[in-house]
This record gives sequence, structure tokens and C-alpha cells, in this order.
Amino acid sequence: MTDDVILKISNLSKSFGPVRALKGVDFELRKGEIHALAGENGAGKSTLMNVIDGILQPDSGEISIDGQRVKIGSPAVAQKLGIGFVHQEIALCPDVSVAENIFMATTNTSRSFLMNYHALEKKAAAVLGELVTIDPSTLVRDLSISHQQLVEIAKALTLDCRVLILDEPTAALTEKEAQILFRIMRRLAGKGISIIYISHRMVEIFDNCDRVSVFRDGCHITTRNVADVVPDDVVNAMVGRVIDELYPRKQSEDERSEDVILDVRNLSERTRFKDVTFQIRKGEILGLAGLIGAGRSEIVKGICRLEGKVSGEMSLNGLPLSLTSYKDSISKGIVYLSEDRKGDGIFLEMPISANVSALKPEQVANALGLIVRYKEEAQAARLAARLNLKFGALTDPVSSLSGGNQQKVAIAKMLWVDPKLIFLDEPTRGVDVGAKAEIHRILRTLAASGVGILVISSELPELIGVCDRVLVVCEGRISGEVSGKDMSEENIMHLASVGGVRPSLH
Amino acid sequence: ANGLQCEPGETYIMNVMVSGHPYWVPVYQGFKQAAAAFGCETIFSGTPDYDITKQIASFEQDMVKQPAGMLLHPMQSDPFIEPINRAIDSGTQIVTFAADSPKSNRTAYITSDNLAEAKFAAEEIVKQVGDSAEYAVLENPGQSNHDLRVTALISYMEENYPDMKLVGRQATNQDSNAAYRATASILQANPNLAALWIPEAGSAEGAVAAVLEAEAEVLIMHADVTPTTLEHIKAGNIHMALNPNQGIQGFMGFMATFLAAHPDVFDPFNDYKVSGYNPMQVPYIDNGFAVITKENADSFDLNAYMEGRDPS
Amino acid sequence: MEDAVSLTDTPHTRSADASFIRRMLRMRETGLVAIILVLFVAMSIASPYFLTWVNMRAMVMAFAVEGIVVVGMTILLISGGIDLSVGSVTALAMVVAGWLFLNGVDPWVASAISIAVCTGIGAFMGFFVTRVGLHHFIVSLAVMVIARGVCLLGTGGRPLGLYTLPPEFKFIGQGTIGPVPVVILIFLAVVIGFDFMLRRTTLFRKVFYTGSNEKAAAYSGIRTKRVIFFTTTLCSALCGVAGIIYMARFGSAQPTFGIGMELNVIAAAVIGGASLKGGSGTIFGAILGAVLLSVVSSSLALLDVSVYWQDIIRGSILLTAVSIDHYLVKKRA
Amino acid sequence: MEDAVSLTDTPHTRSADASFIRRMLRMRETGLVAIILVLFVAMSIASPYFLTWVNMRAMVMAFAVEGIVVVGMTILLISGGIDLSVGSVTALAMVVAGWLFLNGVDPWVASAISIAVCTGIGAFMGFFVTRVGLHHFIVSLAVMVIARGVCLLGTGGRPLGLYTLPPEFKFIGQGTIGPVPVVILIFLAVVIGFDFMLRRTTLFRKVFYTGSNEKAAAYSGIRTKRVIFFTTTLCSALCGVAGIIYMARFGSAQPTFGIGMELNVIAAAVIGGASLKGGSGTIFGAILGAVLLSVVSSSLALLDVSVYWQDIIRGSILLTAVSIDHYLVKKRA
Ligand SMILES: Nc1ncnc2c1ncn2[C@@H]1O[C@H](COP(=O)(O)OP(=O)(O)OP(=O)(O)O)[C@@H](O)[C@H]1O
Ligand SMILES: Nc1ncnc2c1ncn2[C@@H]1O[C@H](COP(=O)(O)OP(=O)(O)OP(=O)(O)O)[C@@H](O)[C@H]1O
Ligand SMILES: [Mg+2]
Ligand SMILES: [Mg+2]
Repeated sequence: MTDDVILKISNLSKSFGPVRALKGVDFELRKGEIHALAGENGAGKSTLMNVIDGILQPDSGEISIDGQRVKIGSPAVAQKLGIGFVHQEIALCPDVSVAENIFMATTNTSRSFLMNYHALEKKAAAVLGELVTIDPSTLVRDLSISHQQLVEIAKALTLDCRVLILDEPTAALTEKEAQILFRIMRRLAGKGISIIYISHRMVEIFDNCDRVSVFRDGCHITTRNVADVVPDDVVNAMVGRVIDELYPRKQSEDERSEDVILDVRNLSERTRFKDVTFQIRKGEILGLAGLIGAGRSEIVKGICRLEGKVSGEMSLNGLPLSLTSYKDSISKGIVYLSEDRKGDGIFLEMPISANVSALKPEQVANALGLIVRYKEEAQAARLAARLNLKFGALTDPVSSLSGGNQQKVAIAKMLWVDPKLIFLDEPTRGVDVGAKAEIHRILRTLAASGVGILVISSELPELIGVCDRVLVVCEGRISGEVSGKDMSEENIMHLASVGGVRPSLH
Repeated sequence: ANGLQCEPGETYIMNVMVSGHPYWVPVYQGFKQAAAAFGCETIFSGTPDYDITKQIASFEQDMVKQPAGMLLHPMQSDPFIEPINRAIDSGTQIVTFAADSPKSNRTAYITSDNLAEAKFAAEEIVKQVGDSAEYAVLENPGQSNHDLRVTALISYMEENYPDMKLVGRQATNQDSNAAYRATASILQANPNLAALWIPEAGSAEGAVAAVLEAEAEVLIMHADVTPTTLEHIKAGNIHMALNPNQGIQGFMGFMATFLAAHPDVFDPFNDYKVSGYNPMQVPYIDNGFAVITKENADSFDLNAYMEGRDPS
Repeated sequence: MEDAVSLTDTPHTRSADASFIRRMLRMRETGLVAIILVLFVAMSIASPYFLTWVNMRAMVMAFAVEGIVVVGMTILLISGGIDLSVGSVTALAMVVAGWLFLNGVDPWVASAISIAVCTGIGAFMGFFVTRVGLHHFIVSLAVMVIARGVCLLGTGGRPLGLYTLPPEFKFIGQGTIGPVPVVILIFLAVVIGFDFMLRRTTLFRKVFYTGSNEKAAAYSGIRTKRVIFFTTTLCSALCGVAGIIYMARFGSAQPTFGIGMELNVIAAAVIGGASLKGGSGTIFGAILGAVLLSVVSSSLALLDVSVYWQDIIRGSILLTAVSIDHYLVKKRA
Repeated sequence: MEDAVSLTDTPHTRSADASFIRRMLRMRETGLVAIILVLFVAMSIASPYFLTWVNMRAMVMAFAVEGIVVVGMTILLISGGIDLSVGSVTALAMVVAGWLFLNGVDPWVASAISIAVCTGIGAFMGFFVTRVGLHHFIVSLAVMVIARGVCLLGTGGRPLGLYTLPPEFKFIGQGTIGPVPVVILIFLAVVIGFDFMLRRTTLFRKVFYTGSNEKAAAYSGIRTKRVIFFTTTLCSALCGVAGIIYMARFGSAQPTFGIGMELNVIAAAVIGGASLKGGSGTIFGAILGAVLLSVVSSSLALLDVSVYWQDIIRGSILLTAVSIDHYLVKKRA
């Protein structure tokens, strides 16, 4: 590794109306390094990356590449300068095949007149092969959100770039894919490509990156060699304090209750899952682990009647439960937090307050069915404060929030209805450490107050840290359960990948 | 042939555009009556749309049926030159009505004289409001007979009554709501407006509503008639309407087509035998128009007329 | 000191006042209001007849009934749909009610039946959209053709003269209460009622959710198909209401009424800020859009602009106004 | 043995064959083709005149020129746009070329100028959409009105008679090569050319990317505004071409030509599988949509169906056909 600075940002500022997203930021990227960016939600990380990729124009400040001052007017210019970007929000063309999506930039600059689909699909298969098996001729609209994330990564890897930006690429990936990605990143870095890596997972930063820069409130705070610091230093710089407890205290032995909140028996769906049986007990947080595409989301969506034709029996608090629709499910206090926040979690162009109240606007309506706006806003403001949401005004559209803050809106939306049973699918996707700890604390409080909680997460440390018990799903079946001391990444991964072959865990 | 009589199965077609328009109804009744007298079959054809390509397609499809003759209302004159000529070459005689294709080889053209209507209307207006008053027109640019009714009246006024002042000229395109809006504005801008000439009845319905609402003293005259404007004539809200003799148009239209298809029944004093053209050549037949007033309005109730008749 | 005291005494009112003005300025519709005002001032200078009560009344009358259809279309657009059949369905409302009346049915009963028929047509379209899964565009296009056909079939293409309608029925189309035409009062009632409901009720909030992101709405427990079915039906029902008022106003039922109305109505809504992608729009804005279109047309007629120039000027003003509005909205954002 | 050998000898051909049939069956358009075939068979039984050369030619001639506009509209729809001005712009093409010709300009030069003018109009719309940021709908609505106004202004509302057009010019509209009208040949050339380009060229793939997700396309370095500008301009240019062919065919220029054409053209594209949201559609499908509409209209005329029933039947067939097609597509998926 050399110390050549390839990309240099100086004194860069960017505002959105009254919101000052970047305030005089300085930043240096060296050749062949993997440089992590850390910062709370809304600190300005994505904004800075969008400026570097030419998607946004800075209000002031300079960008130089190889010592040359440059003006990056559009992503096309950025591409010419050798900048590749995996976006925080997936941006793929749904009506187009995976192969074409991956090579969109190549097609764009290609001099050849005709498309060669055959060659494209072969090349795409090669690129994808390393990451995951997806047929390159499928349309992107038919892929699950995590597979789309992988396509998005594959797309950036094919670019002939010198600077590769990865904005929270692993938020929807499991350990397995993340490890593959890190391998690829290190190989690229070895070839002299510089990588900016944004993540809220400290482990990833400390395992894979060379340097780390910390942002807070639109300012660059510090840049350090990873070798010289410990995670607490970074967190401290990010939030201005040390977060002493990343995870709340778990249920103690004597708090354990045998009261079952949700009892699911032999739940099956035609193709997606089979004979799923489990219970959520009072006071506990139950985890659901598995590989991408194992069917975790499907099981949960099936339970609350969002998708699929499900057979099997369920009971809630001892009473038989038969739901006809998700509306029915909500009215019984069972809610689902979606993993695809942009696709089906939030209303991007609607005000924050209207988003938060979407599950039950009746709650702030008067006797005539009229929404009382100040009540709506007051209640939304309370939830926003509880989740430490960073926003301008509650009437702003959700699209003006940073990715992590959008996720908090999605969570607030769910908490709005005072649920009895919550299914959370990747609840802390893109959420910073501080807020994550807060969300975990809220979940624990809810669980203690008798709310049933089930968490799906691809981040194993989170599952292990938060849950009292973790079920593992493999190819649509529950392949095992771990709890207590047995909750280790190895055990979970084993169950998730080996599936049917049940190793002795106890 | 046995004189003025059709062979069994000999068919005549009447082809129009916007075939749902009520204007065609009495025309086709006349056409049918004449055909019945000669023992001929008839078909009412055309396109429901205001679309020249569709009308030409329907025209050509009619030709597949090999009719003896066709009474045609060509939506535009020039596009029909080639199809008409082709039809005649393949043995179908064509007569035009209400709109012409003069450069084609059609054998006859029957219509009401729009110039005469305009002149009559101008004289009537002057008779009612004097020869130095303000008047306005509504129009429907692009439709030739409506255009003619308007432009002819304006130039007749300019030539013969130079003191008549044209104060408003608005396109309302047969839309009663647009006519309401336009008339209301004209009335606003011209408090002394004395008369209004409208080349069709749809706009007249809207115009009369505006005049009544503004409680203005304006003489309204229009061409064609609908049940609603007929009622307004009876009530004295509309002064007068000029209505083409549609029945005669259809009846004479059939006669001309039939004769074109049976040129052997007469022998004009000319060179047709040596030169080889159809002796039935009538450049222009005027079917005349009726003047509808309060007094005779009852005779123009289309619903009463259609009672007991088959519309198709 | 006193100042300070009074300041602290009325913090709520003050901030409410300031925020009211700020909210006014921030409102989507402010630009349009400004543009319309500019047109008004220009026209008042250009023509002494413009700013008269009679002219204003005529101008409002010219779009009031169509305005009721605009309300329905706006709500439908917000939910993510579109309806090309509004003109035909309005005509059908006239024809059905007129035909029934001529066949001896009481005009009020005939009107009720006619509105029910239109509602049924809306439900029919709603069925094809939500159950069969077709796009609003193609379904409403087919229904536009079918409804026009029924109009022709029911009347033989001839307008139905309905001069025998009883005066108390004609009153809804031609009467006045004080100096104000009943038509305008009905129009205002519909507009204010739906504007209020759209802004405030939970029912209509669901219309916004559905149009903004149908999947997210479904994932919020909203029966989005029902919502779309409802807005589709509502739009046709309002066409029915408009048709009845037209019938009372013109004293006739015209089978060819309303050809091309759909473009006008959609244009009004879009000018007023409704998105063709769904999820946004206001009744107030859409009505302003209709006002803008109507003021321009009326002004051109009032100024006796040549027929051949009118279309050119009208189109240009439309384009300019929309561009200015867009610029203002963007600038404020 | 021989069999086996020959089988193994041509493994590629075999699998290519099988996959060809499978691909045919999987193709979006198969359902439409089937529906049209059913209509054809039914019509051939119902009317002896249907399956005649003259009738077939008349049917194709009825949509061939409009088909060129359908091509432009489909491409524009794929890129996420829409154009309501196609009818007016086609009329304008006729009027401009006709006017120039009557003023002594060579008809070929006049046609070139006229197509250039139409292209300019497209660029004008493209500017308002991509630079000012207005929606296609409203921009093209304004241009529709303006272009119609220019037509009226340039002709005084009267058609221009152009019977003096030289025969070699009229040839493109009225001539035949062998038994096939030149118009149909031009139409086929345009359709096949653009269908091929849309499926295979890198340039047109960008149109799909832009329409499917403009942001994603822009992030990949595609200048999406240029793409939209291009498709908007292309659509108007093709209207220009269509207008010239119409002029040669009719020997006149009609200022009122093409009123309502936009709905027909958009309907054809949508029936053929184009999405109003952008990102999908094919030329082949859109032309099938145009064929379907045309066959239905022609058939009703040929069968002497009462005018009063025609619209009802036409709308119902349209709705049924689209529903069946939708069902087939969904079932295959
Ligand atoms: N389009 C926009 N309009 C208004 N404000 C915006 C917009 N985009 C970003 N912001 C604001 O800019 C600030 C920085 O946002 P940014 O997306 O850069 O945060 P981030 O560091 O990437 O956070 P996260 O970890 O949540 O992704 C936030 O306060 C956000 O609300
Ligand atoms: N819309 C869809 N169409 C077809 N197949 C789907 C669809 N959504 C999901 N699948 C498939 O269903 C299976 C289960 O997916 P699911 O999303 O439930 O997995 P998961 O365990 O939640 O993992 P992740 O969400 O991390 O991908 C996968 O094989 C996936 O590809
Ligand atoms: Mg971010
Ligand atoms: Mg999942």
C-alpha cells in the first residue's frame, strides 16, 4: 500500500434548504486502501458519496482526483473518472434482465451497434457466480431484495474503476455473502483499487478496513488507522459518547415464562415453506435465522396473511387464531415490519407524520372520522423522539431523510398501533449503533411488557445479542433451535446451511 | 332491363362519416323510400368516427360487395378522388351529397345551397334588427358547409349592408358548453349585440342558454335543428332555423344514383355514345331548405317523424 | 418589558399566525393563485367588461358542472387511476335520465336511477381494474366507447328535448338563490365537501396511501383494491351528478355531449398539481386548474381574438402558466 | 440408427427449434396473435367478403400510416413518456408541406422541411420535459392545441387541394409495387426496422433502461434526459413522416386531420403490452394492437352492424380481448 492520495475532498458543503447535510468536509482516499466511513444516521455519508458520484452538486468546496481539480457534473462523468458506486438504496431497472442490469454502464458506453445478449449473459453468470447463483436472464423485478442487493454489488464489480464506493452493501446480506464480498474487496484493493466502505457494523470495519473516517452532523470528525483504535473509540467519535451497552440485558432464568403468546403448528405454504412449528413465549425475544432465500420472510408474511396460501394452525394467547387478511391481522395487534422499506415499507413522497400513522390513522381521528392533525403530529413527534429520528419537519416527505432515518420511520409506523405481536424483518437495516441500541432496548421493554416479538436478521451478532432463543430456517423448514450458551455464529451457520442433517447441539 | 326497376338483389349503399349523427336519419329515410319505389335494396354504411382513413376503409369495403351505386358523403373532397374513380371503373356509380368531391368522376352532387342559406339569413337579420346593427357568429372551422354558411353571410353583409358590424366570431365546434362560454363573453363585450348567426344546432343550444341567462335581447338564427332548439323556436327564444330538406336530399340522391347505374333508360341530346361517358351527369342539384319558425315548428319534430319507421 | 411579557403571553397565537402565512406561501397552490390573479388584473385592464358580476358568473357557470367531474377525476388520479370515459358517462347520465323521463318516470326518480347507472358503470370499471387486473387507461377507453354507443342506441343519435321537465327540476340547473345560480352553489358544495374530506378524513387518507405506494399501503393493512374500486366508482358517480345538472340546465339530453371532456378534466387536475403517478393532488388545486383554463378561454372570447389565433394563444398560455408554476414550486422546495 | 445419428448430428438445430417454439409460446404477443386469429376465422365464416385481397388491403391501408405513429408512440411510452399531440402534429405536417408546395416549393423539399418542422416540435416538447421539468402529458396537450391552431391559421380552416402534386410524389401514397401498395411497404419497413433496433441495438436498450427506472439508468451513466429528448423528438418526427404519406395518399392537406388519433394510437400500444409507466413494450405487440382495433372496426362495417350497436360491440370486444390477453400472459408467467 502506498500513500498516494487518489481522491481528495476539501472544505465541501452541501445543504438541502435549511438542512446542512455537509459542513466544510475534508476527506482523503489513498490508492489501494479500504477506507471505512462511520457516522450516525443522517451524518452525511451518503450525501458525500452522492456528491463524489455526481448525483448531487456541492454548494461549495473542491474535489480533486490525482491532484487534479475536477467537477463531477453527473454519474456519467464520475464513471469516466473511474468511480463506481453501490448505492444504499437499490437502483436497478425492474423490467430488465439481471445481465443487462449488471452491464448497463458498459452498454451505455459501448461502441457496438447491436446487443450481444448471449455474451452478456455469459459474462454476467461469471461475475455473479462468485457471489450467488442467479439466472442472469431473470428479470430483476422477480428477485428478492437481498438478491437485488447482490446484483447491485455485481454491477459495481464489473466497472473498470479506480475508486469503488460501497454504501452499506451488507445491510441485507447474511454473513456468507458478506464474507465473499470482503474477499473480493481485498482482492480489488490488492490491485490498487481504492474502496470507500460505509457500514454501521463495527465488526466489518475492524475486520476488513485499513482506515476509518468518522462523520458527525455533516462534519468530518477524524480519520484514523484501524489498527490504532478500538470500536469504542469510533462509536465515541460518532455519537459523542460511549455506548456502554450495545445490547440490553437478556431475559434471566427466573423471568422465563411458559405462557405462550403465539403458537404456530404445521404451517405450510405450497412452495415456500413446510411444517413450520414454533412458539413465541411471553417476555422473550425470538430470533429467526437462515441464509438468503431460506424462507424466513415468507413464513412471517404467511402468518400475518400478507402473502401466500397458508395451511396450518395458529393460536394467539391460547385462543385459536384465524386471520383472513393483513388488515385483520393488524386489528388483532399483529404487525410486520418489512425488509424492503422502499418497496413496501414507507410512502416516500408523503409526510413523515402521515407515514407514521398509516397503519391506523383512526387513532388520531375524532368522532366524525376526521384526522386531527395536531394530534397526529404530536404522536408522531413522540415516536420520532423515542427513536432519535433526525428530521427537519414532520410535514417533510420521507424521501428527504437519510436511509437509516427512513428505517426509523418504518419502525415508528409499526409502534404506532401498540402491537401485541411484532414480526421484524431486518429491523435495524442501515440503522446506526446508537439508534440500534435504542431500538433493541425498546424491543426488550416491549417484550417485558408482554408483547410477543420475533426478529429476523441477517446480522448474526445482532440475533445473538438480542434474542433469547433463535430458530434457524433452512430451505423452508425449521432446521433447529439454539438458545443460551449454544447461541454461537458457528452453530447457527451450521444449522442454516446443513439443514436437515441435525448435528448434536446439546 | 325492364325500365325503372332493379334486378333482384341490386343494392345501393349510402355511406357517411360520423354515422350516428341524427342528420343522416331523414336523408336515409328518403333514400330508402325512393329505393322501395324502384324495388331496390339499400344499406346504410360508413364509419361512426370522425376519421377520414376509417371512412375510406369502409368505402372500399362497401365496394367488395359490388353495389350498383352509392350515395356518398365524402368527409374530405380530395382524398376521395382516387377511391371514387376506382369504384366507378369497377362498375359502381357514385353520387355525392352534402359534401362533394368535384375533381372525381362522380356522376352527380346533391346538396342544399349554403350560399342561399347564408343570404337568406343575412336578409332576415337585417329585416329584424335593421341594417346598422351589431352581430356575431359562432363557427366550426374545418367543416366546409359550416364554414361556408359563416363566411358567405359575413361577405354578403360586407357587400350589401356595410353598416352591419361584426363584433364577435368564436369557434365553438358544435360543443354546447363552449358555445355557452363564448356567447356569454361576446354578450359581455358587446352590450349592443343585436343578432347571432350559428351554422349548426349544437352550438345554438349553448348560445341560447347564455342569452337567456344574461337576459339579453338578441336575435338568434341558426342552421339545422335539434329537438331542443325546436322548443326554443316555439318559445320564441330562437328566432328562426334554416333546415336543409334532408328527405329530398336522400330521395333525389337515390334517383341520381339509380339513373347513373341505369344510363340506358334515357338518351340525352349529346355525344355520350361516341365519347363513352355516363349520360347521367348532374354537377349540382339543390335540395332546398326549409325555414323553421314558431308557426311551423311542429312539423319538424324528428321523433314524431320517425314514429313507426325503421331507422336502419 | 411589556413587549416581552406580551410576547410570552401569546406564543401560541403568534406562531400559529406566522405559520399560517408561511403555510399559505408554502402551499402547492400559491403559484397558481398568483398566475390567475395576474391574468385577472391583465384582463381587467384589457376589457372593461371582464370584472363584471355577469361575466364572472358566466365564467364560473362555464366550468362549474365540469368542475364536479374534475373533483372525481382528481380523487381517482390521487389513487393512481385515470378515467377516459368521463365525457361519455356524463352524456349517458343525461340520456338515461332523459329517456326515463320521456317514458313517464318522475324526473327526480329518473335522475336517481341515472346516477345509480353511472355508479354501476364505475363499479364495472373498478371490477376490471381490481379483479381482472387491467389498466385504468384501457378499461376506461373501452367504457368510453361503449357508453357512447349506448347513448346513440338509446336516442337514435338524436338529442332528447326535455322542455317538459317540471320547473322545480329545472331549478337545479337554471334557478338562482338570491343572485347566485343554484349550479354554482352545488358546485361549491361538492368542491368544499370533497376538499375537506380529502384533507381530513381517514377514508380519503387511504386514497393517498394507495396512490403513493400501493404495495406499502397493502402492507399497512389497507385493502387497496377496495380503495381503487371506490375511487373509480366515485368518479363515475360524480359524472352522473354532473350529467343530471347539465340536463336540467340545457333542458335536453345530448348523446354527443362531452366528447373530448376527459383531456380538459385531466389537464385541470394536472395543472393543479395532481400527479399522473398517483399519491398527490388537491381538489383546490384542480379547481384552480379548471379556473385557469376557463379564464383563458373566456378572455380570448371577450377580447374577440381571431378564431385562428385562439388555439395558438391558449396553448401557449397553458404552457407558460404551467412552467411558471413549476418553477415557483421548485424554488420554494 | 440413422435416426439417432441425424438427431445427434443436429443437436444445436434441434434445441434451437424447441427453444424457438418455446420462445414463441412465451412471447408476450402470442395471446394477441391468437385472439386476432380467432377473429379472422370467425369473420371469414361470417362474411364471404372478409378474406378477399381487396378487403385485406383496405384493412391494412386503414391503419398502415397510423401504424408509423404507433411505432413512435410505443418507443416514447417505453421511455416513460406520452404524446397527446400526435394527431395535430400529423395534420401540421400535411399543412406545412402542402402550403410550401402550393407556394412553389418542390414537393420533396417541402416534405423534408415539413418533417424537420415536426422534428423541431418534438424537440420543443423534449425541451420542456427534460429542461423545464414538466410532465409529458401537459406539454403535449398544450402542443396539441397550438399545432392545431397553426393548422387552422395556415389554411383558414379549409383543406388544401394538392391534386397538382407530381405523380412520382403521389406514388409514395397511392402507387403499388406489384400488387402491394407502396404505403404498406413503407409501413412494413418502418415497423421491421424499429422493431429490430428496439430489440437489438444498444441505443434503444437505453430507452428501456430509462423508462424502467430513470434513476438507475442515470446512476449507470446514461444521460436519461437525452434519451427522453430523443424519444420525444422521434415520435414527432415519425408523425411528420406519417403526415407526408397521408398527403401523398389523399392529395390534400387537411387542417382537421387526426382529431382523437392519440387515444387510438396509445390504445394500440397499450393493448400490445406497452406499459404507461414505461420500461416495457414492443413494436410488434403495438402493431398487433393496431391490427386488432382495425380488424374489429372493419368487421363491424363489413357485417353491416347497425351504427348504434357498433360502438357497444367495439368497446366490448376490446375489453374482452384485453382481458383474455391479460389472463393468458398471467397464466404463462
Ligand atoms: N433530498 C434531500 N432533501 C432534504 N434533505 C436531505 C436529502 N437527502 C439527504 N438529506 C438530509 O441530509 C442529511 C444527511 O443525509 P445522508 O443521507 O447523507 O445521511 P447518511 O450519513 O448517509 O445516513 P444513513 O446512515 O442513515 O444512511 C440528513 O439530515 C438528511 O435528512
Ligand atoms: N416475488 C417473488 N417471486 C418469486 N420468488 C420469490 C419472490 N420472493 C421471494 N421469492 C423466493 O422465495 C424464497 C424465500 O425468500 P425469502 O425472501 O423469504 O427468503 P429469506 O429467508 O427472507 O431471505 P432474504 O430475505 O434474506 O432473501 C427464495 O427462494 C426467494 O427467491
Ligand atoms: Mg446513507
Ligand atoms: Mg427476507
